Amino acid sequence: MSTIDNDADLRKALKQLNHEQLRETGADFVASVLHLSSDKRVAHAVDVARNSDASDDELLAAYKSARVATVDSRTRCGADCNWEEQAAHFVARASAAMVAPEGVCKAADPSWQVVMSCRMAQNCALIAADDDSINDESENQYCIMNDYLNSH
Amino acid sequence: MLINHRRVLQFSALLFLIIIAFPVFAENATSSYKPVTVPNPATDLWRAVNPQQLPPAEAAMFPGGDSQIRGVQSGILINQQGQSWRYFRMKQLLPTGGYLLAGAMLAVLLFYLIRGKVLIRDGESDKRLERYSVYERMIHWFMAFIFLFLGFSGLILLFGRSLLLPWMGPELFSILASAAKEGHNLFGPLFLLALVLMFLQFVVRNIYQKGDLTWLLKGGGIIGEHDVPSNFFNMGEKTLFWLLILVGGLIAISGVVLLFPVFEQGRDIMELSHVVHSIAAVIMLTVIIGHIYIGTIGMQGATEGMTSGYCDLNWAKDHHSWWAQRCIDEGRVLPKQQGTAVHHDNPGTGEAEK
Amino acid sequence: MSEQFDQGVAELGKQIDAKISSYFSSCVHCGLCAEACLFYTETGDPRYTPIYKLEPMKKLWRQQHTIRGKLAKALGLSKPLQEKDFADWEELVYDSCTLCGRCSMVCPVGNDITYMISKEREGFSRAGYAPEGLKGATQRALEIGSPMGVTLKTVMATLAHVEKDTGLSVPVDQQGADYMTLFSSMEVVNFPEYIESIARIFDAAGVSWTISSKAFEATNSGIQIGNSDNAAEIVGRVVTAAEELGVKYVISPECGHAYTSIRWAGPNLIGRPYRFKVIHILELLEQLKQQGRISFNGKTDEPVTFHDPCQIVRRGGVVQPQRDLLNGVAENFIEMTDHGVMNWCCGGGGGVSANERADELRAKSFDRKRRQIEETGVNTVVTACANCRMMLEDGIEENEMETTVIGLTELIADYLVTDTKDQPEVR
Amino acid sequence: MIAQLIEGPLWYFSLTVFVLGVLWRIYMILRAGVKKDLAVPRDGGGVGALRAIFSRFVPERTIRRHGKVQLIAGYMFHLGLFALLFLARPHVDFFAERITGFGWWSMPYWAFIVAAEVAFAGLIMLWLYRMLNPVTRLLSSADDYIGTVLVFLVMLSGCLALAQSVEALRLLHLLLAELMLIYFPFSNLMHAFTFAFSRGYTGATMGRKGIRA
Repeated sequence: MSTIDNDADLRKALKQLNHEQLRETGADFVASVLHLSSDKRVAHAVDVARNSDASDDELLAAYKSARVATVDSRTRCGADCNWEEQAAHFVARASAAMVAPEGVCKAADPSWQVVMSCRMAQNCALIAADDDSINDESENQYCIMNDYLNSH
Repeated sequence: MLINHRRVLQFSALLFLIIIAFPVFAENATSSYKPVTVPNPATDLWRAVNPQQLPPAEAAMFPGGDSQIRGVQSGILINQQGQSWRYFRMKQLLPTGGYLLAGAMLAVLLFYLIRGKVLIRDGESDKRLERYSVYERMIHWFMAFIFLFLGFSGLILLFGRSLLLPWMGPELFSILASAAKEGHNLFGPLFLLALVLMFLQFVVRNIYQKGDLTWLLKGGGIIGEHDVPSNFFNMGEKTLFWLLILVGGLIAISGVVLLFPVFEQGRDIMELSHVVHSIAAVIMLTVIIGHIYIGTIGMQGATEGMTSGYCDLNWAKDHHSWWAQRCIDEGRVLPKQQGTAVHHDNPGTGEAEK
Repeated sequence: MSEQFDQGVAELGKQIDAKISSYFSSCVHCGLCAEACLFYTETGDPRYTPIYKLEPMKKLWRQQHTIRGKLAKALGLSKPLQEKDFADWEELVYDSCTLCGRCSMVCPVGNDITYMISKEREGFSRAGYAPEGLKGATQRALEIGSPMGVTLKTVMATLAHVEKDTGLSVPVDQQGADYMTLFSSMEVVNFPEYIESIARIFDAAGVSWTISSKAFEATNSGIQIGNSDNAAEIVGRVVTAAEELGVKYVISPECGHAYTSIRWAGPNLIGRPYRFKVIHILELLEQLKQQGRISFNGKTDEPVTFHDPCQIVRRGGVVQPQRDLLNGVAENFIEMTDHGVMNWCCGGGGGVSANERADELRAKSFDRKRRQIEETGVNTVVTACANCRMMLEDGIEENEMETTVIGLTELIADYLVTDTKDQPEVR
Repeated sequence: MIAQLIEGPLWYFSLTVFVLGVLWRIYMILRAGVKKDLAVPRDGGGVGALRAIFSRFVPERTIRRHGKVQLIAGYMFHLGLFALLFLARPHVDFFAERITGFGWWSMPYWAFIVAAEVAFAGLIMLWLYRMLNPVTRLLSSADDYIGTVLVFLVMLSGCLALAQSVEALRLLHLLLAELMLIYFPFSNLMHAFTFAFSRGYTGATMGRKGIRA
């Protein structure tokens, strides 16, 4: 199997996975930026997503509380933006899309939303730290995906 | 002078008619009466212009006169029945009605002195209930406005000559009477409109229910010390409603008959209508005096419902306890402060969202 | 009485033009505007009647523009405006009005009440009676260039992220491009997918576009707080940048009030017409679609409804493009009962969302939108304003509704036909 | 003496106050001026103004549903009032004699009565609504009530003088009408003229933006 090193391949690879597998990879993606969020609801969502025995109800509950965490954490219009909090917001958003039972998350492509939100979270963290380095979360995600595919 | 002048005029007109009509009547008279009797020509004349005086069979022979004016009974020159109507109005209606209305006011005053104001048993609370919507209150006050206007203008027309004329003098009173007559006629149809609007808005809540009779038997809690449970409207209010609809309806219909002489109604119907109109009006006025009393000085917290639209919770418990309980059960108790209920889609008119 | 307050009153007086004078002359206090205002319909509090929010201005108008008022003032029968008048009315003028313009549509005598309130804010803000949130936003917009404190560096970081994800280059300071694109800070902060969508759509359509490093911010807090000097300063930056780059068009982003600010208020604020045209992103997308420069691969079969941002539709005049576009990507588009120019506001426009003090009232007034959405029986709401979107999501969360909100431009980008074959096929 | 005063000097005085006052108020509006709109319009402002002047006679859906009472009562009152004011026989005669020099078609008597009934019902309901609805009660000032009461009294005295048999009532009607003319330019009865300006201004602004309002 060829290794993934660009978004096109990543998308293609994600498309091959079923919903449960997507949840597992999503959990890995979120976990890699989880340190940017201190919200327990987000961490809980990752735990639920990782638990292969989780029932649909549990998933739904985790999704809902992750969504509340998403709304709670974002910057209101016209408010001075705190980029650390904004990073946490994107982690929460990724976690919601990740843990959502099939068909619940209305984003055009929930798995891609997880990918993008994690990158945005990293981006916000870099802005917050006034760090000029390039956001390499996508490379990180290729590795995570490669690891996942290799281990399954 | 003036009176004499008018009599002269009337007499000449009569004479003129007699001369014109005489040959016709004379022929008829000769054929139907015994020749031996020499009738006083004035008798036949009197009969001819006043045929109602005759027994029916003979009246047929005097079918009434003819007139240039085409209209119902325009051929009748003298209306005998008018005399009895006049008697009723001057000798029966005026004194009886007058004493009845004065008596009602006196009774209310006495009642107030004896019973005093009916207070809210536990005093005012800090909670309130929505009792009437803006639209409902508007109909009520529309009716009140029209009723009072018609009531006062009607009373001026009825009692003015006895009570106001001596006091105001003829010049002023003639202006007032003319104005009252035009105003009474003008606002009359609006009473019918108000009646219809009121009926449509309130009829459902005024259908008699179980418990209403008990309320009546216990004197509505006004006479005794203890209030009797009732629904949104109690027996007294329901009865007032139906009196207004039925007696008020009679007033309105008879008023329309009097106001629009275009339905081929004759004098007899007009007279009857006036009798009905005046009797019903006096009854309704008497009832409304009581209504105004109990709605204002007679009872604490009664006016609020019709002004602000909200009533005190304790007032509702005292006087409409079943309704109050239902409101409590349905969570419709509100704090006493600015602002109406949330989710109220149309606070403007209080109409429910369909 | 402070000097600042006097300046505020003087400013308020200056705002009274022929329009406002005729509006006050015509008002017969019928109160029908209340029925159009969601702050009144959802609370039942008569103080939220739109025209009542103008009492201080009306008082001043009467004293300055009517015979009776002048007479009364000369005889000492009417008191001049007090600080208390402003203090008491601040909440009504800022918290309970989103400048949504619905009242202006229903007034029987045709009063543009919203226009009056926005003018009243000029006096209030000058006198210092404005909510802290808006004051801060305006301050940041003037000093940093964005009400949310988004710096050029931040934008560049976000753009780098977008470039990386899309594999497309985002042109910056491209001299002589056709279109100069603006963003709202909200899009940079909360919805970078909007920027990404723009990049992809423009690439697919072959639009010559650029972003200016000197003016990327489209929003205008000066308009919301009601300070025309600040508003002019903020608009001026965009005008200078666009004219320096020599672009033909400036694209206003989805954000509602950004559009009215730059399209309709802007030239009047700077006192001259632009040397470029302003086009709303939805208008442009519709043009591109009509010209066949973009096309869609399929439609979503999910039933959707559309929330009209007031400033785009009722105050901006962009009504049809969003409907044509949405019908292009949605099989089953269901309109809300009151839609288009008579839509109900999300509750957060006109600076209300930036005003924390108004949160409780805003949450309460969202009930109107909740009922509207529920009536359609649809679980997906599409909109075209970052602020509306946030407000909708907040309200949906608070009311525990099963509804998702999507930005229209993103939805279009999702269904965009591109030459590269690596586009995702969407559900 | 009083009669002559009402018929003569007071009539001319009140008419002068009315005409000059109304012109002054309109001048005050126009004097305040409107800045030229520099934004590139989508549509013509003139068309928008014209449309709004007429389109606002038709209420918007929200008002049709939630402002029914005021809507119906408002139309009843205004239509009735205009019929009475311009089409009642005595008024047409009065206009012909005192102002225009020519008369025009007047309503038959029955139509006059209908118009009066309709106008009274509408006015009383609007008046009651003003007092009973929390919103209008909050908004209303003494001016609103004075205007309403004056119009009511003018209409009432007019109808009481209907038979035209009592000169005193006709004079009372004229006196009240004169008082109303004097009061008019100082009050928001002015809306009878300025509504066209308001609608026009708003319609023009909206029209330029391409919004039908």
